[in-house]
Amino acid sequence: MSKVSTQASASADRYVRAAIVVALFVAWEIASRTGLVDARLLPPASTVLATAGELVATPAFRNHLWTTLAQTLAAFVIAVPLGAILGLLIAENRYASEVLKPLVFFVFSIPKSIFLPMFILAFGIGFGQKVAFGVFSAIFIMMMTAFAAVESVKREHLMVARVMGARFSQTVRNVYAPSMAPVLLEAVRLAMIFNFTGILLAEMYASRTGIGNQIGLWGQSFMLDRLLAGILIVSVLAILFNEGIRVIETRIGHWRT
Amino acid sequence: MRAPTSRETRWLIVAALVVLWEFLPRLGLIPTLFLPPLSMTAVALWTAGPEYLSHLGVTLREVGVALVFACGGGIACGIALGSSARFRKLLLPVVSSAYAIPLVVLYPLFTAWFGIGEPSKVVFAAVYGFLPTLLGAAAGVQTIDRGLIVTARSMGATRVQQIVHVLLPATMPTVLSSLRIGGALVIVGVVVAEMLMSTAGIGFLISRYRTMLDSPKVFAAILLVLALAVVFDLLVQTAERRFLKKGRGDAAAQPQG
Amino acid sequence: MDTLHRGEVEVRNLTRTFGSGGQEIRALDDVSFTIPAGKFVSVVGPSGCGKSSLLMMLVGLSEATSGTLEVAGAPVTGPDPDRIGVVFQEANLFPWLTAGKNVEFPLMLKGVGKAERADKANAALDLVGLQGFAARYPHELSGGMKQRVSIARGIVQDPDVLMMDEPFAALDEQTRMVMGDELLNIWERTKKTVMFVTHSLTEAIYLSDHVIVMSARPGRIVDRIDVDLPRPRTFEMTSTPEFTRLRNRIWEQIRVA
Amino acid sequence: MDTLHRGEVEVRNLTRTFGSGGQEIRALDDVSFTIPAGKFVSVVGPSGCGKSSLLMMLVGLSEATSGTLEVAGAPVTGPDPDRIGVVFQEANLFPWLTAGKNVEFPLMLKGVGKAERADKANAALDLVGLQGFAARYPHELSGGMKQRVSIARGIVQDPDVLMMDEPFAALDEQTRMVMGDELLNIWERTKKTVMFVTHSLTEAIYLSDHVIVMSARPGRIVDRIDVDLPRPRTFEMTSTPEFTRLRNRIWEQIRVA
Amino acid sequence: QETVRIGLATQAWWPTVVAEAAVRQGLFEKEGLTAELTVYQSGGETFTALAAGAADVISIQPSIVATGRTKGVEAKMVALGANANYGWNLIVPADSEVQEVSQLEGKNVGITASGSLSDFLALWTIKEEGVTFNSVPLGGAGLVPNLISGNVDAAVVFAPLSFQVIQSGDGRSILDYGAAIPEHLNSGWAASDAFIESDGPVLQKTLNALYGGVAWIQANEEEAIDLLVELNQVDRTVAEQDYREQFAKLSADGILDVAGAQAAVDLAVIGGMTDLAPGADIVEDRFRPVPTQP
Ligand SMILES: Nc1ncnc2c1ncn2[C@@H]1O[C@H](COP(=O)(O)OP(=O)(O)OP(=O)(O)O)[C@@H](O)[C@H]1O
Ligand SMILES: Nc1ncnc2c1ncn2[C@@H]1O[C@H](COP(=O)(O)OP(=O)(O)OP(=O)(O)O)[C@@H](O)[C@H]1O
Ligand SMILES: [Mg+2]
Ligand SMILES: [Mg+2]
Repeated sequence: MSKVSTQASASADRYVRAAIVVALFVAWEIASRTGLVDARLLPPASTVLATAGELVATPAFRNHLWTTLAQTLAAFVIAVPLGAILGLLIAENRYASEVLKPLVFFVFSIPKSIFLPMFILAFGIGFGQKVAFGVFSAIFIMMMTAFAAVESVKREHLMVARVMGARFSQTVRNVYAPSMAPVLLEAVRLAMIFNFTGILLAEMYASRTGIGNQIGLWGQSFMLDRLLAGILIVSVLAILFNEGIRVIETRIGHWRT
Repeated sequence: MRAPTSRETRWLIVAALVVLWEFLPRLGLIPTLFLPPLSMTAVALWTAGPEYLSHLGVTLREVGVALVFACGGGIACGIALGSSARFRKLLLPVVSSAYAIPLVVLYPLFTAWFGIGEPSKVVFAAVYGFLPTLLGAAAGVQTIDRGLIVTARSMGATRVQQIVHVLLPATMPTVLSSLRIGGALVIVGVVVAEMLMSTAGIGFLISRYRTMLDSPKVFAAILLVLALAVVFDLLVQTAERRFLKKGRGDAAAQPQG
Repeated sequence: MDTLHRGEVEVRNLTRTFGSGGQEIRALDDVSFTIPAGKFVSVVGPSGCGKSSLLMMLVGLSEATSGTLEVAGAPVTGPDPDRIGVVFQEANLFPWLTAGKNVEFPLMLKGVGKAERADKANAALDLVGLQGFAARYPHELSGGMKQRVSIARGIVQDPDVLMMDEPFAALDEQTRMVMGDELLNIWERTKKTVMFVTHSLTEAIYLSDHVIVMSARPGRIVDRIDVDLPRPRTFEMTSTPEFTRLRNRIWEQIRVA
Repeated sequence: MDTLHRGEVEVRNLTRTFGSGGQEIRALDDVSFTIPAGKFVSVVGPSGCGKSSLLMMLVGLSEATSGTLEVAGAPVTGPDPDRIGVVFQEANLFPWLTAGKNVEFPLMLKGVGKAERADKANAALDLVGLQGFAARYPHELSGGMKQRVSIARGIVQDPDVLMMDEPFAALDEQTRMVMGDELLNIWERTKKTVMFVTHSLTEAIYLSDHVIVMSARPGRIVDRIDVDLPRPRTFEMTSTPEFTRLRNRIWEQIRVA
Repeated sequence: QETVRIGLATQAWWPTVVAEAAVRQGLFEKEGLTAELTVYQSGGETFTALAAGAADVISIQPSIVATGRTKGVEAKMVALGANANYGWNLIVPADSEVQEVSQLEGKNVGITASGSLSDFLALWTIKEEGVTFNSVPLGGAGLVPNLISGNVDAAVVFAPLSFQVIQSGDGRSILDYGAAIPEHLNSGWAASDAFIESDGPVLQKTLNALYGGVAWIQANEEEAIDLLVELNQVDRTVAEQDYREQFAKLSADGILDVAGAQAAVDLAVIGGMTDLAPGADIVEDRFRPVPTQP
């Protein structure tokens, strides 16, 4: 495919995607307005959007949002590189991977919220505890995916780097990282989502501020318009982040035909 | 003295964890409310054995059904999407964005729509496990050698044949890792859904006994979740032995590695 | 289908450019030629002159920028393994399949029965001097052995037209000669049309009815030489004056090109 | 380091088997030879006789089953890019790097500055006839071009000993000759030791001081021929009786082997 | 200035409003304290935080404290908040055919979680009203949606959600637990034995401020309702009802006794709970709150 048509189709894709999203909202609106679904259980999209607008305009809500975002960001910055590097180190060492891979998997398959009390025990309640729990929620998916990503590194490329005297750190940066990029970027995406959800859960469980606290209240008070608006805002933020990753992805993935 | 084999080391670690689990609470370093000694947990599990077994049956059934959708469907869709540049660029952003919606928070609504019985748990867990599996498989497809697909095409392989005979085996390592991730998430999804609202299942026991501050019974249930993960891991390992060991020349590339 | 045309290859005013805008590369420029059915034609030309690009278009794996390509009287629209088989410049073996299964692959796609497949694959492996290697995986084979498996895979398809892209590049002179004779045997027995890309002028003359000589980028046809040596060809012919004359003529063309 | 030994290669009673148990393959059997420092030695032998295996051991990427390997008076224990550089049989370029960056790669590992790196890489690319291709990605290059980038990457490392595994296999005769002369130029200028695997007997004689002839599996050394032709070598020499005599002698050995 | 960490079981429950009112009126400051308010998902989480040392004083129902004591968490109720389940209602959809509790025979009734206060109320209903129905845990956020969608036939709903559902016409109360269940130590404030011993003065000051909050709420109806509207994000009419039926009835002096505690424990036993500490072990009546004046 020539470059012109790729660019053209890329922007066409954007329209198609936008159309899909708009169609979903329209379907939602219609379903709710016509009574196809109970409007009490799914308020119309327009109501939710309006509520979201009001929320964003509320300073108190914005404060909650910032708290959550700051925690999410901090956890992200810790969990992603740490998880990727640990995952790589474990997967690349046969001994370590035989010993640790199953253990990582077992921890990964237990619902993380069970551990929330322990985090309160260890960190109290606050920024640090939320960040720690965010890291805990995200790091395992990062490691698991790094295990998978290592499989996609071609042995020949490692061999070339080795014979040229690459140190381990150099090999990581120059061979592992670019080879693993597509899988790892998916992992980053998932890690962000897990991290975000983890922090929301931790905030719903116990918190002073943060949007999870608000979402908890709205849920328990049956305020669906606000609950859905809050979730919408959270989702939009996550999607923006996702798109950011996509930019990186296309920037570094252009060599893939 | 010879170095312990990986299996031995793994058991050593497990043994150490067991000892810690028993003695940290016994020595009063962790309140038993947060972590009851292993022996207490085991006794709780033993005395309530029949109750646990019947609930385990429910969870197993839910996990089983959700696995089919999440892993089977996730891998199939992931490979189909990943193998077409067009669909990948068009749909993956929508798909991964959809995952950014914190489903756990929406679960109460989810049940209002889908009912509160097993189907809603299965749907929730399937959705929870489906996307990471799909994304992982789709990313895995991108890392394979395009030459192999070109070769198969030149031999007249149909789209289905390309997927079955080239994409699937070529991405087998990533596919199996995705399977692991998807499986773990399905387990987590079912248990979390049961914890949130249900009348049966391991998750139900966890949240019930957690509310009643009966930690030994909570951890007994967690032990069962772990057991589920172990069994699932064994299944994946069997698949790995069957599909992976062949045809990979690690030995030649990294003899000392 | 007109049996007279069976195997005829006709290329008219073929141009192929890569990239777009200022970055455009013209790989092939106004290339026209015909290969009559049942003839053995070699293509020679400097590295990067567009031989592989031409082949990829002829087998329907990439599209012409302008011009037409016809095989057996019908335009090429996509891969058609019954009409055209191809041996790529790179071996492109499936690493998860044994040498035998790699050779069986195209037959499996066509639904040929197990026993017949194995027989044919073994016969083809014998032909390329790899008896006893059917159970080996590609990573256990040397460079030349891999290429020979790839040749066997091309032969086993038994198409009307066989396109081969430098199939003997990784072979030693002795093996190369043996394989050339084998190829001629097959060709004479089955009356296929063969298009053979090579860098060895001796080989081109020794094997072919006609030799197409291409110039450096952008690839153009600079000469088309009829080899009037009698068949069967013998090793001794390579030192006849006629052979030397042909060789020198091509050599001059390539040097200038 | 003893400058007299700098670049000397010594192999004694080398045996290499692959696999184990009943499936054992003996690739090399009791191979001994010496390459005096600063000499140009070619290795020829039938496909699958163990040439690449030998090379992999000499550059420290795989271990001998028995016997010793010494380079510059010290046993080979692992890759040592300052002493030994290697050009593999397959190009093994990093697909995410441009041709230029691929060539710069070994320099980058050594920490050479950006400008110097680019200069050296460009010079090396010029040498292999790829001026102006520095910005291209591997998938945009033809087979022969990829191999030339790989050669440039080997040359730019400037080690004491250069090992090359059929570096010119994918090149047309004209380019091959030009590159051979360039290689001789470099060799004469830098007084490197070169070990050169090739399938072209003419090339082996034309380039070398000595030619090592190997037999088919298990690989043994069947002859070691001194080429007493004066230097610099010229194209005309290839038709001298002496040249023909050497060529025939090797040819006979290989045929028998 | 000393910091006291106050754990609040859910945002919408009355203690959260009381504590927030005390903070806004500057009552903690007057006592020389800084109050750090943390909202938890439910009583269990709050109590766990107390056990973890992440909270000093918490709002809680005594049954949890009684259970906790037998699980090694040594804490006691230190002040009475309410002596009935104000605002708790058994609600059916407005268009339901169910008119009285007995008609729920064999049906599904939504509760928040197994073992929670709502579970206990459902069990109490079964016992006292002689019906048998299935309790279905739905989580706090799942009660009303599943009631509306018909997944359950009735639900045990807490205030102010109960008022909201009734006012909006989505539901109808068939049992008011606040009136139906005899008076007992229903809920209040608790602290760990260790905190009671080592930080008695701080605890006293904290209770002073909290009951200052109660006093302010009960004395300033309009402003209190404004605060309810703001904090719980509910309609004013809901807040008004909430005020009338809950906040106006809160204990103003916080004085508790063993009898009330024992009544609570006995009720919990009716609700099917076992392994409870006796009422005498879970109250500490040393602290008589002296409401701080704004
Ligand atoms: N996908 C591509 N994108 C851009 N340029 C390409 C692409 N494929 C090939 N080219 C360019 O087209 C030209 C012809 O390439 P091709 O592979 O056909 O050469 P070739 O004759 O087969 O050479 P060789 O003998 O070295 O294999 C080269 O200059 C190459 O750089
Ligand atoms: N990893 C391996 N496992 C098993 N057998 C191997 C392995 N690598 C090489 N061999 C075998 O060793 C023998 C020598 O292989 P090698 O690659 O050294 O041959 P070569 O002389 O380089 O051949 P060519 O000229 O075809 O490249 C072959 O028979 C091959 O099948
Ligand atoms: Mg080519
Ligand atoms: Mg080789």
